[in-house]
Amino acid sequence: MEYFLELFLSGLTRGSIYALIALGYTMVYGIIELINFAHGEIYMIGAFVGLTVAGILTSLGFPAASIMVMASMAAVVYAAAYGYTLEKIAYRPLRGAPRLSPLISAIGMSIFLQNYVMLSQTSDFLSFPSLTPEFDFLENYSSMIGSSDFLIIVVAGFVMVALNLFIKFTRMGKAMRATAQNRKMAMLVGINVDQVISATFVIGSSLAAVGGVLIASHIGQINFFIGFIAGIKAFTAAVLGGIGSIPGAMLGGLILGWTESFCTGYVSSDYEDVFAFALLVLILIFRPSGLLGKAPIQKV
Amino acid sequence: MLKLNNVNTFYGNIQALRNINIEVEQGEIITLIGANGAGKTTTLMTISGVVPPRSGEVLYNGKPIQKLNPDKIVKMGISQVPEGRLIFPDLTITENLDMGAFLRDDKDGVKEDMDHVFELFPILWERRKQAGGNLSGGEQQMLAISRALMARPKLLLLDEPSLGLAPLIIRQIFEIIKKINKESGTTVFLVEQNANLALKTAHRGYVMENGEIILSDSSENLLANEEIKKAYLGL
Amino acid sequence: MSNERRTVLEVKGVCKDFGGLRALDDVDLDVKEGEIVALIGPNGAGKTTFFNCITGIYSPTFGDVNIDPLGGGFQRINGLKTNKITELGMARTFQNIRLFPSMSVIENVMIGCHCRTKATFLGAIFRDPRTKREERETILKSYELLKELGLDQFSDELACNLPYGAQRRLEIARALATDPFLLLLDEPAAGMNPQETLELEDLIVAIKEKHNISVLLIEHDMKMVMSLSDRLFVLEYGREIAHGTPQEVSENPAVIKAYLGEDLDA
Amino acid sequence: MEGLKKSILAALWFMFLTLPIMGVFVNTIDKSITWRLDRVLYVGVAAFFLSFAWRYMMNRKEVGKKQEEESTEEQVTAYSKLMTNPKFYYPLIIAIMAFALLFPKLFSMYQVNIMISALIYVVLGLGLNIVVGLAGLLDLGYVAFYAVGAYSYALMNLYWGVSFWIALPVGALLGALCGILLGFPVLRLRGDYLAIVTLGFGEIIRLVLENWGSFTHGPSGIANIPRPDFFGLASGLSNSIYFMYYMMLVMVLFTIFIVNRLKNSRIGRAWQALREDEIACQAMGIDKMKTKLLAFSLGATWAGLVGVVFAAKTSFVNPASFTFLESAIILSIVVLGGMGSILGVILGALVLILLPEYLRAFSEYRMLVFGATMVLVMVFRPQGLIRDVRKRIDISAVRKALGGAHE
Amino acid sequence: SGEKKEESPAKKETAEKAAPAAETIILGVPGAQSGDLASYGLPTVEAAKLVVKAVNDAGGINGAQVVISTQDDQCKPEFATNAAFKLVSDKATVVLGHICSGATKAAMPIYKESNIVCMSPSATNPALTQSGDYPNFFRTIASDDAQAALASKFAMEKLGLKNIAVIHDKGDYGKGFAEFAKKYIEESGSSKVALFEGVTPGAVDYSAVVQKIKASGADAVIFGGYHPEASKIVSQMRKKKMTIPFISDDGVKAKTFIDVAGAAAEGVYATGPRDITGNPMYKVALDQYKASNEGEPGAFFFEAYSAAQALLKAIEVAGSTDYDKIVNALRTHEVDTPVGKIKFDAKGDAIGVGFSMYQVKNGEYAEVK
Ligand SMILES: Nc1ncnc2c1ncn2[C@@H]1O[C@H](COP(=O)(O)OP(=O)(O)OP(=O)(O)O)[C@@H](O)[C@H]1O
Ligand SMILES: Nc1ncnc2c1ncn2[C@@H]1O[C@H](COP(=O)(O)OP(=O)(O)OP(=O)(O)O)[C@@H](O)[C@H]1O
Ligand SMILES: [Mg+2]
Ligand SMILES: [Mg+2]
Repeated sequence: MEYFLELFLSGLTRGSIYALIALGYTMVYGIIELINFAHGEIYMIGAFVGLTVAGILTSLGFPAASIMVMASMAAVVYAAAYGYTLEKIAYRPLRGAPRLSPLISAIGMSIFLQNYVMLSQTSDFLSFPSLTPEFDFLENYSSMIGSSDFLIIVVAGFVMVALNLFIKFTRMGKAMRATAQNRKMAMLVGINVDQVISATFVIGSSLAAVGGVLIASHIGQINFFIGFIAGIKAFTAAVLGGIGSIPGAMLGGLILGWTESFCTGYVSSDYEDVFAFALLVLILIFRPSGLLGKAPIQKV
Repeated sequence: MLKLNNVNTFYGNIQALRNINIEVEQGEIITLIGANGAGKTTTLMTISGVVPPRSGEVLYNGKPIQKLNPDKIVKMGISQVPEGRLIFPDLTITENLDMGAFLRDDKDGVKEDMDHVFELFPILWERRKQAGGNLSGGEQQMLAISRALMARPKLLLLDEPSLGLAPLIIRQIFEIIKKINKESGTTVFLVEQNANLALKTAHRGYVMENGEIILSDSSENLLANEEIKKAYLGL
Repeated sequence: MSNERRTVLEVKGVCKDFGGLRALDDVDLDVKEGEIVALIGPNGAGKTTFFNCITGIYSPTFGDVNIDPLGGGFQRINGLKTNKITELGMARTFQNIRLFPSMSVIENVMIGCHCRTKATFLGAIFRDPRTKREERETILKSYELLKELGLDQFSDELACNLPYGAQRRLEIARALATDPFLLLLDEPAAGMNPQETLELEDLIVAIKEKHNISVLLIEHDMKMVMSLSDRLFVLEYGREIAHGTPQEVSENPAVIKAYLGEDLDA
Repeated sequence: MEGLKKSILAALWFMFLTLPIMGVFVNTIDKSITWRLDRVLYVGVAAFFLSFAWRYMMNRKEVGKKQEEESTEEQVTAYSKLMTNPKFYYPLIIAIMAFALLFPKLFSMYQVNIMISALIYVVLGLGLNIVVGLAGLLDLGYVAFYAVGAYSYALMNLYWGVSFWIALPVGALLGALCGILLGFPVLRLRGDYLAIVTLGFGEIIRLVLENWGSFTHGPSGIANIPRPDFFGLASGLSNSIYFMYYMMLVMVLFTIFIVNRLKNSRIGRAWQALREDEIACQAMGIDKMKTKLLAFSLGATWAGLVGVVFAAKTSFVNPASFTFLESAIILSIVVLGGMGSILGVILGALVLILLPEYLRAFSEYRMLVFGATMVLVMVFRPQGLIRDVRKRIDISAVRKALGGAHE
Repeated sequence: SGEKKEESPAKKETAEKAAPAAETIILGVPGAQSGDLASYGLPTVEAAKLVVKAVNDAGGINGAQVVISTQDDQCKPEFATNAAFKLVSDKATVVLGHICSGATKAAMPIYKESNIVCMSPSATNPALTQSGDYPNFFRTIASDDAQAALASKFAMEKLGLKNIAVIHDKGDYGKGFAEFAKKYIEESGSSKVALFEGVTPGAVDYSAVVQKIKASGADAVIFGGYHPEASKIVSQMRKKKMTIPFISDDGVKAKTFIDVAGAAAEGVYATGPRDITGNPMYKVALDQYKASNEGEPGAFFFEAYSAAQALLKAIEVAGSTDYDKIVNALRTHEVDTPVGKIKFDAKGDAIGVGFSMYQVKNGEYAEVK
């Protein structure tokens, strides 16, 4: 039972991470139907900015907790700026182009950004300081859950709820939903579509950056390639939950995390990814629009 | 109130509008009729800023608006019921209507208008929780009209509002058009295939052919015009 | 007047539920050989849903859909796939035009011929004489159909560049290419002006005669319906409230109340 | 003036963006911080000038779009004339063929070798083009079928000593079989859901190859796979390379021939229609599943086929060759070249495969330039390098032919 | 046509490099220089540059200047063959590479045909030297089985462990090492393998596998793979208060590992080339590196440095670029390198390069005597 619980918690951590990154995929996909392959790279850049800022602040002697906050904030700002620029350079000129062209542009951007960071920083792994404070109340459970796991789960949960409320109840959220469904009509009810798309990229990227800093601090290292694998997994999670759906991204992330962790625990980690993808295939066969996704309405 | 000066609009190299001059006075109902592909929809899209003109001016209350983004134009009080209805398919009827009032801040007013719209089209009330995409063609058309009304426009552009509607409803819609024109002073720019009814509703009419305005006159005169009768009224 | 004619489509007690909404409720309808039957009713009455149910896009919750294309007895087609039903000889057009927008006009019609031709991919690769001949015949047949509907001057144009009215006619041509015994038209005159509607009326009659088919028609243009159809069925809220000749139906008080309104000159 | 302001803003913006990545290097272990602000300054200067170029190109693209549309008619006719009039295209084809035939004589073995790679990718691109370009099914795991082909030769050779020439059809067949097996359950999915499932499938195949060590030799791969022999003609490294070059040339021609015929056939039309509107397609009597499955498995067949060639060419296979990035590159070939266009796909393959090779001069900047090129090509030529031109149907010719046949 | 235009720049490049081949010696350096494995290939490039610079500054080899031709292969077999053909076409004299065993295996036949000697600083797959298929292959690093033998023996005999979890990263290198370790443990009869599992490199979290190790009741972990995974696993083990020994391979015996794993690295064992820090050449290499770079040298830097030295020295000794003479020189003549005084045996493994066991103590690897 304890073993089960341990695996459950480890899956929860993993799943929360996937979910955080998956949100960006899901939002962007929802609004411009683009699989933004460069999203993983934004997450990676967020982590790098976090590292840089944390490094500078550490050398200036700031306390750990405040470093965590400030590094995250800087990461968020920069990831948002990168996301915004990315959209403007690589996707906006492709509005109205054939559906797959932005996808290729995204793949190109992903390759570019990876190499940009590799060349600017280093190809090697860099140590990322552990910025999470030790929570005393977790002392007794340390074999099951660490402070950073706890922080990841809490932040992911909080972000998810906040985002859901944002989409449901704010004007921008409303505009996003409208733009996602019919861009032309969104214009005709007075929505500035360009602004909405930019905002989507900015928000999605910021969330990825939060994920980036949390994870980097959790596992203690980063390099230029971390975005790729996390990105693919997160994307899988987004699809699993029903791409375009925000609770779906959360659910998909968690299910993916648990699948991997239980597969590792009870079968073998050799095949954890095989299980994860097989699960994806299975779920999509029975629910072709993902767990919480809705089939697009096509009135004949 | 609205004035199109020598407007030329293109789709790529296809010229859809040629030197269009149209004038709409405050409080008027005018109609634009013409065969399929004449350029009526393009005219409305040009006014709304979705397909900006390559040359010429669109003046709204004397201000040029041809370079503004659609959202700015909507903000100035110009709403459109577009061709093809363009319902937000995953949103419910209520949410679709709410989107119509996107730029409005007065919650109570919106609520009031929504009740009013439901009164006009009771079937929408019955289906209010249904996704817009699942509605029948006619229901969608009613929804599109209602959504435009939710913005409380000063100028209402209607693109073939009677399309796909049952005879009873068509008459009702034209009554509504007259009513909002009279009661709230909304100016109406009506594009319609059902020329007969359109001319009976409107004060003045323009006739369009191949992207050009070939005739403009008062409705009575147009209705009496033999050419028009033959070409558009099917008599 | 047509009692001896054979029934080609017979629908009995069809119901269709969408969640809690019963869009069709126990609808009976039949079409006889060579007839033009119209289906009318207020918006949201379930007319399009009815089409979808008999063409396999939805499967009816209850009820039977039977067809008898050749006079050899009825065959039940509930739940068959759409393409199977088309192969059996029912072809339709769509209320919201669904052409293949970036294919040329003639290619659109050639797609209609698909289910009446046989070339496999091996044939396509080796281009044996039979495949070649079939391909040529397909082209010719499609071209003839275009001519019939007055679209031949557009044959190389992309379908999306056609004026609205022409697109509607193209849908009819494409449907005819499947060699149907029954043609289902969903609001063919929508978006046409009265003059164009008149021309369409003549066209439908001509097609019916030439191809020796029956037509089932949904339309809100009463003038057209009245002058074109042999019989009418009227739906309201998914239920059939009347059927009969145009004359009978137009005098039916229930129909006037639900659908037509007092005067008829709309 | 306006432009100047914009460029200055762009320069500042990019300096801001690159500051923490290029401008600082922190080492959290020995707590050292290295500032490299000069690099940020260079970025600013570069951004300043490039933003002028960018705007200029953007304007040209806008204007170009208008002009292109204005001249499409002529261009298309000129192009289609070129492609349909034997007087024009025969000499062109002969010239290209002559060049292709003489290629090994003109260039070094390295050039021939990478040209073989390029030709392999031409075939892969054309194969994927059936799936993506013609049938509109987004397949992100195409490399799986390629792996199936490569491993089928490697393993059959390893365990049973099966020769290349037997493995070639078997690999193709196994590819097709996998295509059908995967296609059955997943082709019901729409659009991008299909994409992710195929991506998953690609990963599954790779992971199985990696983990099933006892059978596939796992990550260490299978070495010493023999190159094809052809009656002793292709012995020795250089001969076998030349032989493979010509073999690939034949295979490319064969593929072009088949894809071209499929494209302009009843099946090809059905694929295109399916791509545009599935519901209408079914209402026209087209069996959606069967038609899609055909496209999917045909694409897989080609991947299986060249997979065998690949194994023979590298003489070594391991799972590292079959990652998602590979699928992405093949897809890029199709889209960047111009979806559906055969010529475009060929050009796309040559560009994307030869480019990184010729970019070796940039050494570590190579992939950076490669990624940027992909983005720029898409931004400035969203339709791909060569736009697909559909064959016009000439009715009078058909009528004549048919009339002749009938009489 | 378009093809022709693309040919020209490359041709020019070839011509430029090929022309002075008579007087210059071309040292090919192929390996992963971009992509996810770049961090294993780039230090080799750096090492080659330093050695070549030193040699050229000292007047070259027998008067001939040495130039480097780096070729990226991303550790992928097909790029490796392309790189190999490129080097053959460019008339490379000797080759320092490739980095990954798979890529090396793919490329070797091409060098073999062209009589080019290759020396890898990092390809540890046993078959490369032991199969006899690659007579022109040499390496300055010992093969996986030697390492695995050392690691498993150490665990069983020195530490007296009975129940060992063997974990690997599913990669060519790591899995090879782990499989040998498993084999030796099982053959010993006294100890047993508690768990044999691969982890996915680059995964965001390894706590599940750590839990599994814990649940298996293992009294030690032998890990085959590289430092990023090792540091993640070991950190999570320590976070979960698992203090059992962690024994790993040369991929982990890097300064970066200690930097990244921090406190968790304390006490970790790793096999590595026999302690070389005392070698005079080691200091020289390190100083050269520090003079032009930030931080510490990366993976396989010293092996690469040694290989470059050995190759160039062999040419010098041979007095020619003839294949047989170079091979002969490599086998007979000892060279002083950072990894020690080495020459090569008939199979291509370096004699004098062996492994010792190291343990992290106070943030440094110290040899376990
Ligand atoms: N997006 C487009 N791209 C290219 N051409 C277009 C586009 N939209 C419309 N056109 C062309 O512009 C002309 C005018 O079209 P428009 O839709 O304005 O006509 P309309 O008068 O509204 O016709 P209808 O009665 O069919 O609605 C037509 O010839 C049409 O083919
Ligand atoms: N897929 C669906 N899910 C839920 N409700 C649906 C669906 N399709 C249709 N409906 C509902 O069923 C009713 C009948 O729709 P249908 O499209 O058949 O109407 P119709 O008679 O064709 O009307 P119109 O003349 O306006 O086209 C409508 O109220 C519609 O909202
Ligand atoms: Mg219109
Ligand atoms: Mg309908």
